[in-house]
Amino acid sequence: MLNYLGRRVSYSAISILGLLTLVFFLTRLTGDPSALYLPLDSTPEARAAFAQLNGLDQPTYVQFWNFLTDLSRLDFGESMRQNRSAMSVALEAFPQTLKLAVVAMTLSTILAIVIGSIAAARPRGVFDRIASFLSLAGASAPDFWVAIVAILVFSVGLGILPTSGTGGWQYWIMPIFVLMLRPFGLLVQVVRGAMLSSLTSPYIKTARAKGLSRHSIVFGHALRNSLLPVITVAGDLTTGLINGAVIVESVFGWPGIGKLMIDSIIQRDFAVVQSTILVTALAIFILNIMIDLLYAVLDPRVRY
Amino acid sequence: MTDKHAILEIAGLTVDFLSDDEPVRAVDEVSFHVCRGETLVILGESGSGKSVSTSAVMDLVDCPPGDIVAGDIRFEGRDLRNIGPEARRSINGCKISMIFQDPLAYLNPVYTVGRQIAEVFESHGVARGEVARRHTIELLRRVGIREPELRIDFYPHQFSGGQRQRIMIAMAIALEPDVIIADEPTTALDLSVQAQILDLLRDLQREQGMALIMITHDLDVAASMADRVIVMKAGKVVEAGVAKDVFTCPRHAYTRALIAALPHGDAVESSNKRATSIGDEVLLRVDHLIKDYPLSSGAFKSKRLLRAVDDVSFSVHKGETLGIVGESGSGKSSVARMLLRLFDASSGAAYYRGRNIFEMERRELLAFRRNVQMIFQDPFGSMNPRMNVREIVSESWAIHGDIVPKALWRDKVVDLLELVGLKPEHADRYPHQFSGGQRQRIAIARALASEPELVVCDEAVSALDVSIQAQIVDLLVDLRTRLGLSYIFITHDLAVVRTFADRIMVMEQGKVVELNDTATLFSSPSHEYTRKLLAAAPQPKWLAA
Amino acid sequence: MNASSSSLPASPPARRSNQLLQYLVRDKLALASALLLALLVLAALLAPWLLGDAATKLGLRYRNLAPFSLDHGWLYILGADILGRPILARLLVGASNTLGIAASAVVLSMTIGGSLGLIAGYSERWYSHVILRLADIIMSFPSLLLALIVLYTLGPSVQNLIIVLAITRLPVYLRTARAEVLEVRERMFVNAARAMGAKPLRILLRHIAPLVVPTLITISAIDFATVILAESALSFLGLGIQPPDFTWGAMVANGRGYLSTAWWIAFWPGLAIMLATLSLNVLSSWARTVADPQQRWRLQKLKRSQR
Amino acid sequence: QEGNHDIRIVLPEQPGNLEPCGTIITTVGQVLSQNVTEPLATVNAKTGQPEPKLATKWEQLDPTTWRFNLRKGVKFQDGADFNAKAVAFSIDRMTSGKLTCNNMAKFGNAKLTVTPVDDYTVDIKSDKPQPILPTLLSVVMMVSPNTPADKAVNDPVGTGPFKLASFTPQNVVLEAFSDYWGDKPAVTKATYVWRQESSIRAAMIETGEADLTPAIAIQDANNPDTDFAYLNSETTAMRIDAEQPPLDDIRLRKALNLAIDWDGLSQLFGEDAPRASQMVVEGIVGHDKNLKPWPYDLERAKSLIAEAKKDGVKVDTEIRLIGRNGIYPNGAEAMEAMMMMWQEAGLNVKLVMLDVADWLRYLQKPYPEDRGPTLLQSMHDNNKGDAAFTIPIFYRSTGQYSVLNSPEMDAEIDAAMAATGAEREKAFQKIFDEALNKYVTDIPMYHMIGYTRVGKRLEWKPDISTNSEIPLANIRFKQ
Ligand SMILES: Nc1ncnc2c1ncn2[C@@H]1O[C@H](COP(=O)(O)OP(=O)(O)OP(=O)(O)O)[C@@H](O)[C@H]1O
Ligand SMILES: Nc1ncnc2c1ncn2[C@@H]1O[C@H](COP(=O)(O)OP(=O)(O)OP(=O)(O)O)[C@@H](O)[C@H]1O
Ligand SMILES: [Mg+2]
Ligand SMILES: [Mg+2]
Repeated sequence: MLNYLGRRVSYSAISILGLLTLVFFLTRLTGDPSALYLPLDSTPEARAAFAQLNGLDQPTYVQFWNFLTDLSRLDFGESMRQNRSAMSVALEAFPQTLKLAVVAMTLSTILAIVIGSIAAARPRGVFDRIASFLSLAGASAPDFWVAIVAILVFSVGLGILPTSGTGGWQYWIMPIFVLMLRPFGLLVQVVRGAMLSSLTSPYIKTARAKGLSRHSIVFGHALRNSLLPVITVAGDLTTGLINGAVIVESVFGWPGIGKLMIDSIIQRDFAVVQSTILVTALAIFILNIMIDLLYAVLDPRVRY
Repeated sequence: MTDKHAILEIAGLTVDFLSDDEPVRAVDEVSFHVCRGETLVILGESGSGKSVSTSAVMDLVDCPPGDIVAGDIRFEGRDLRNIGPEARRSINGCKISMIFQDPLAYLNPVYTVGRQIAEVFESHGVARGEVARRHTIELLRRVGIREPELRIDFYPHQFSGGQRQRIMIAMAIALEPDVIIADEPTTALDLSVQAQILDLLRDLQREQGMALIMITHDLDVAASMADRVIVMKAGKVVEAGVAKDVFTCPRHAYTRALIAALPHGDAVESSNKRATSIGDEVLLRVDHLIKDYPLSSGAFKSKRLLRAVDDVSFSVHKGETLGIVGESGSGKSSVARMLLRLFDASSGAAYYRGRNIFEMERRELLAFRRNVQMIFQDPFGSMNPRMNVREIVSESWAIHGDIVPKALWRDKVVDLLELVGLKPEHADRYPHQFSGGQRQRIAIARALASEPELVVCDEAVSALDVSIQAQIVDLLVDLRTRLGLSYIFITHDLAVVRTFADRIMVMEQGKVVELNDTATLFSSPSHEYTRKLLAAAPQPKWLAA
Repeated sequence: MNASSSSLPASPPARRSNQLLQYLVRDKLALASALLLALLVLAALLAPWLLGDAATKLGLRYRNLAPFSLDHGWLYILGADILGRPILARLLVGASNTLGIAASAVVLSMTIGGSLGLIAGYSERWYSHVILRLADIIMSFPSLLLALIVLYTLGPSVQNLIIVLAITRLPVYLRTARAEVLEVRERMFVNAARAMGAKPLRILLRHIAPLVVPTLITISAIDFATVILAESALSFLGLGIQPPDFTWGAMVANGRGYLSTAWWIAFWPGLAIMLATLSLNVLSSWARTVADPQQRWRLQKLKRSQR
Repeated sequence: QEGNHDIRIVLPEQPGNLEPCGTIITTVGQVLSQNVTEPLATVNAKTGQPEPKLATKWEQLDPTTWRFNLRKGVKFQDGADFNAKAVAFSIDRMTSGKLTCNNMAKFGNAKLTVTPVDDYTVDIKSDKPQPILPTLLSVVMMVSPNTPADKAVNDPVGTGPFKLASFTPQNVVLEAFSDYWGDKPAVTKATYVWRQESSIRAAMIETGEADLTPAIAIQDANNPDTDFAYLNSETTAMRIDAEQPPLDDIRLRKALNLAIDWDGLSQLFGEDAPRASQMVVEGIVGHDKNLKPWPYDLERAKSLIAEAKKDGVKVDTEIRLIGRNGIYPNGAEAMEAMMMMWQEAGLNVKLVMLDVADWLRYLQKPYPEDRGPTLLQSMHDNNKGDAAFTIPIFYRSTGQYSVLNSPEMDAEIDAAMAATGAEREKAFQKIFDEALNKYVTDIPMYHMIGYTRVGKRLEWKPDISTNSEIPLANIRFKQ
C-alpha cells in the first residue's frame, strides 16, 4: 500500500509538471498581453518596453527555461496585474474557495446520501418523485439565474440576508445554497441509482432475516455497497468547485480562486494563471489520491 | 395437520412470481408445521419451492414480483403475514432465523464477517462492542473456524465455501432462536465438519427446545436429523410423515425414486460405471503447487501469509476422473482456480499436455480455456446478473467462434438445458429467478457447452436432489465414455465420488494427505484423516435413538 | 408455456422494440418525457426552417414585450427579448443548437470517458496509469482556459465548443467508470468469463460495462444540463457560441441582467433547459429499470393468477 | 453633526492594483484619483479647462517649457513634504520606463524633463510643443518620494484627503487623512468593494449595503430618485475598412450609414444617449454642434447599393462585422441588431464576436493581412479636451486605427494640429465634417451615457469625469 502511495505520488508529480508545461505553452498561444495591459492608445514603443519589462520579448523556450529555473527556486513569478508575487495572490484566494467547496460539498453529499437512499428505498413512491423532481430542478437551473433571483427575493424583497460579500454566517447561506444545487441534484440521482441495485442484492435479504432495522439495512448495508460511484462523483464535483465556483464567486463577490482564475485568464496574467493552476492541481491530485485510497477502505475487494 | 404444540405453522401457502408472461407458480398449496424441539426435514426436487416457501416465513419474498396468492403463516399462533415492520424485526433473527443456501451472495462483501455476526447481537440489543465481539469469536469457534480471533476480521471473499456456510450458520444460531430454517446448511461441508455442525444443531435443539426446519438433498443427513419429513415436488407437498416411515416405506412415486437413486456405496463401487479404459496420455500434471494468501484484513495492514495450498502434486490422465475430497478450507477450490489461471500460484507449476499453464501465451491460453472448463462452487456469483440463461450458456460459443454456428445457438441451448433437466422456457430467464439447484445446472450446461476435454467441477452437484444428481452424474459418465472427457471432481459427497471417480485425492490443511484409486482408498484408507472422514458418515436418527 | 416458447416469433428485434414500447407506455411519466423530447428533437430539426426568420428578425417596437398576450400573434405568447424577437420562436429554433451541442458533448465525453475508464479500471498495465494521470490533468485544467485556448487557436465554432465541453466533462465518466470496474472486476462472474477464455475486450463490454453504464447514463442525463449551462457561462464570457448563433444557455445568460425588469427573457429558456433535463432524467431512470433484470418487473404488467 | 459618515462604494470590477501611475484605468482612478493621490492640476468637468490643485499657478515659458508654482504646506501621508523634488520624483518615476505606467500613454512618446527652480517652483520641458500640458498633467499623480522608483506598488502614498488603510482581495479601505492641506471632507472612511453584476450593485444600494455605485446597466437605472445619468466622454462607432473591396466603394459606405434604424437602435443605448456625428463629445475642442449625423433612409441605402452593383461592385461579398465581447452594455445585442438591419438593406453582413485580445488585432495597425472586408465595433474615449487626441489616430494615414489613405486629409490634419485658438477649432470641425460626409470611413453611433446609483444618504451627482474618478471630498450627506 505504501508502495502504491509512493508510486502514485511520484506519477502525480510528473503529471503536475506536465500540466504546468502544457499550461505554459498553451497560454502563450492566446495573444499578446501587452494589448490588454496598456491603454488602447499607447505607442508601439510603450508596448515594446512593456514586453521587455515582463520578459515577453524573449522566445517562448527561453521564457520556459526561465520559468523552470524560477520554479526550482520556488519562485512562481510576479503578477503583472497585481504587482506582487503570483503565488501569494493564488494562496490568498484559495482558502476562500476551499471553505466554500468544503462546506457545500459536505452538506450536499450528506443530504444527497440521505435523500437519495430514502428515495431508493421506495422507488416511484411519493417521496422519490418529489425528491427527484426538486433535486433535478435545482441541478438544471442556471446558477447565476438562481443566484440573482435569490438576491432579489431574500435581500431586496425580504431584506433578511445580505446581498453579497463575506462576513458572518448570513453571508454564507445564499452562496452555499447556490453552490449546492448541482452537486446535490447529481448526487441524489447517483445515490438513488446505485442504491436501487444494491437493495436487490441477496445480502439485503440476509440483513432482513437478521431482523435489522430498515435504517441499518438501507444506510448500513446497501449504502456502503453503493458508495464507490458516489464518492467518485462527489470527488469530481469537489474538484469542479476547487477549480473555481466562478459564478458564485463573481455574483456574491467572494474573493475566491475561480474569479481570480478567470480574471487572470482574460487578462493574460500568466504567472497568476500558472500559480493558481499549480495550487488547485495540487489540491485535486491530493483529493484524487485520497479517493483512491478510500476505495480500498470502502470495498475490501478493490485492490491496486 | 394441526398440532397443539406447533410453534410454526404454514397452511395452504401458494406463491407466484409475476411478469409479463403467465405467472410462475413456485409454491402451490403447501402446508407444514414444526414443533418445539423437533426437526422437520424438507426433501424435494430441485426447484420444487422449498427455498421460496421457507423464505415466505421470513417475509423475504419480494412482493411484487412475488405474489403470495394464498396461505397462512403462524408463529406461536400469531399471524406472520399481517404484522408490522417492528414486530417483524423482533421475530426475524431473534425468534426465527435462516441459513441461506448460497452463502457467498448472502454475505455482504464489504463488511468483515465478525461485524456481520456481531450485528445480530447489536440489532436485537443483546450485546455490543467488545462483548459482542467475544460472543462472535466464540460462535466462530463453535462452527469450527480455525483461529477465530484472527479470522473474525476477514471479509467474506477470503473464506472458502464451507467456511462461509459455517459463518451463515453462526449468524443464524447467534441468538439461539426458537426456529431455525436451514436451507441446505451442509452442502459445502466435509463429513467431519458436517458431523460437528449437525451435533451443534442437535445440542441447541436439546438445550433450547429449538425447532429446526432443514432443507437438504443429502438423504443421509436427512435421515440422521429428521423427526418428520415432507417431500416436495413441483411446488406441492407430495408426501409427509414421520421420518422412519417415509424412508422405509415411501408412498409417493417421487419419494421412492429418490430413495432408490441414493448411491449406496457398497453396491456401485465395483461397477464404477466405467465402460472404457483410461488413456495413457497425461492431460494435466501439477507439480509442487503452493498458494499463499496475504493474511490481512484490510488493504493497509502487514503481510503475513496464509498457506492455503501446500506443495500439491498430482496428475490427470485423459479420460480419467480425479476426485478431490478434503476438509472444508483445505485448499481445494484454490487449486482449481489456480489451474484455470484465475490467479497466480505462489510457486509450482502445472502442465497441460506438457505445456506450463502458468507460462502460456495468449493464443495458447485461449485454446487451453476452451478445452478446460470450470464449474464454480458458487454458481449464482459466477453468472452475470444482466445476462439471461441463453446468453450465459451460449457465451463460450461467442468466445470461441468455431464451436457452434450462430444459427443453431437457440436450439443447442435448449438441448443443453434439457440435458441438465431444465426446461426450454428457462432460457429467457435471469439467474436470480432460479433456485439454487437450477443455477447449478445452468453452470453445468455452460461448462459443457464448449465441448471441453477437462472439466473442473467444484461442488458441481451439491445442490441437487439425489434423482437429478444421478441424472447429471450419468450425463457426465456418458460424456466421459463417448468423448473421453476427464474430470477433476471436487466434492464432499463421498457417495458420489465413490461411484464416479477413478482416483481420489484427499486434502487437509492445504496438503495432499492421500492419493489413491477409489477402491483402495475406500477399502483401506491409509491416512488418519481419511479414516476419520469415512467414519463420519451420519447414522439415521431412528437407529441412533 | 412450453408451447409458447418453442414457437418463438421469427423476428426477435421487432418483438423487443415492441416490448420496449410497452414498457414505455406503462410508465406514464417516462412516456410523457419521451414525447416531450421527441417534440424538442422535432423542433430542433424543423424550427430552423420554419421559424428561422421569425426568430432573428428585429422587432425593436416589441422590445421586452411581456408574455401571455396574443395581440401580436402567437409567436409572442412568451414575450419578446431585448431586440423584440419572439421568445417562443427563439426557443424552438435555439433547440437545435442547444440540443445538438449538449447531446454531442455528453455523448462524446460519456463514450470516450467511459471507455477509458473501463480500460483504466480493468487493466493494470502502464497505460491505465497514463489514462488516470491524464484525467487528473484534465480535471486540473480550468475549462475556461481550455475554451480560450481552443477559441484562439482553432477559432470559435460549434464543433470546437463541443470539443471543449466534451473534454472538460470527460474525467467524471472516466473516474466513475473506473471506480465501478475496480469493484465489478473482482466479482466471480468476471472470473468465470475469464476461465472460459473471454478476451479482455469481451469481458469489459459484455460483462462489466452493463453494470457500469447505468451509472454513467444517470450522470449523463444531468450532465446534459451541466453542459448547456457551462456553454451558457462560456458564451457569457465570450468564449462560447457567438451571436448571431444562439442557444438556450446563451439566452439565459443574455437575459439575466433583466431579471428584475423583464424576467421572462431569462426565465423561459431556463425553464426549457429544466424541462429537457427533467425528461432526460426520467427517461434515463426508466432505461435503468428496463436494463436491470431485477427491476424490470416494475414495468411489466404482472398478471396475477385467479384467486 | 452626528451620524455615521463611513460610506461604501461598489465598483464593477476589482482594481487589479493600486499603482498611482495607473489611474487612467477606471477602477484604479475611481479609488485613488483626488482621494489618495492628487495631480498638479485637475480638469473642470464643465469647462474642460485645467484648474489648480497641487500647483497654484502655471505659465508657458516657451512652446516646450511650462513653469508651475507649487502649493506650500502640503504633506504626503507618510509625512514627507510636497515640494519641487517630489514633483520631479513623481514625473521621473512615470517616465523612467522602469515600471509599466499606464498614464504615460496620455503623453505618447513625449519626453518630459523636470527642473526644480526652487523648492516650490518647477519647470517642465518637453521635446515637442505641448500646448495643453496642464490638462495632461491632470493624470500625473504626485507620490511620496519614499515610493520605490523601479517597482509598481499597491500602497500608494499621496497628498490627498484620504489615505489607504487596507487593500485586501475583499475590499479597499480609505480613511480620512488628518493632515490634509485642504478642507476636511465630510466622509470619514470609504470602503470600496466590487461586484460584477449590475443588478446586484443596484440591489446593494437599494438595501443600503452600499452608498454609491458607478456604471449600472440602463435596465437597472429605473429609480429616478437614486439613479443619475451622465454623459461620459465615450463615443461608440463602427469603423468601415475602406481599404478592402467592396467597402472601398463609397456608395456602400454611405449605404451602411443610411441603413440603420437609429431610433430603434437607440433603445439599446438608452433614450438619453445623444446620436453622434463625430468621434468627440461636446466640450472637446473641435466638436461641431451643427454637424448632422446620417439619417435612417433604407430606400436610399438600397438604391445606393443597387447603383454600386450595376457598376460591377461585388456587393454580396461577405462583410464581417467584428464585435468585441463586453465592450459596452448591450454591445452584442447592438451588433446583432445592426447586422439584421444591414442584411435588410441587402448586404451580406456576418457577425463575429471576439474576445478583447483577438479584437485588438483588428483595431490596431498592422491589421491582419487576410482580414477581408470588415466592420469593427469600437468605442473611443476622449476626455482630454482636444480633438488632437482623436483625429490623427483615426484619420491620418499613419494613424493607429486609421483606414484612410488620403494625402489631402493628412495635410489638413497636420495644419490643424499646428494651429491654435479658433482656427484650430475650425480646422478640426472641417475634418470631422469631411470624415463624416466625404470619406465615410466610420459610422459614428452614440455618445454614451453612464448611469450611477447613489444612496439616499448622499448628496452627490456624477459628471463626465465619473468614469475616471470619484472624489470623495465632493460627497455630502443629507441632513
Ligand atoms: N424471483 C423468481 N422469479 C421467478 N421464478 C422464481 C423466482 N425465484 C424462484 N423461482 C422459481 O420458483 C421455483 C422454486 O424455487 P425454490 O428456490 O424454492 O426451489 P428449491 O426447492 O429451493 O430448489 P433447490 O433445491 O434447487 O434450491 C423454481 O422453479 C424457481 O425457478
Ligand atoms: N482471497 C483469500 N484471501 C485469504 N484467504 C483465502 C482467500 N481465499 C481462500 N482463502 C483461505 O484459503 C483456504 C483454502 O480455501 P479454499 O477455498 O481453497 O478451500 P476449499 O478447500 O475449497 O474449502 P471448501 O470445501 O470449504 O470450499 C481457506 O482457509 C480460506 O480461508
Ligand atoms: Mg433452494
Ligand atoms: Mg471450495
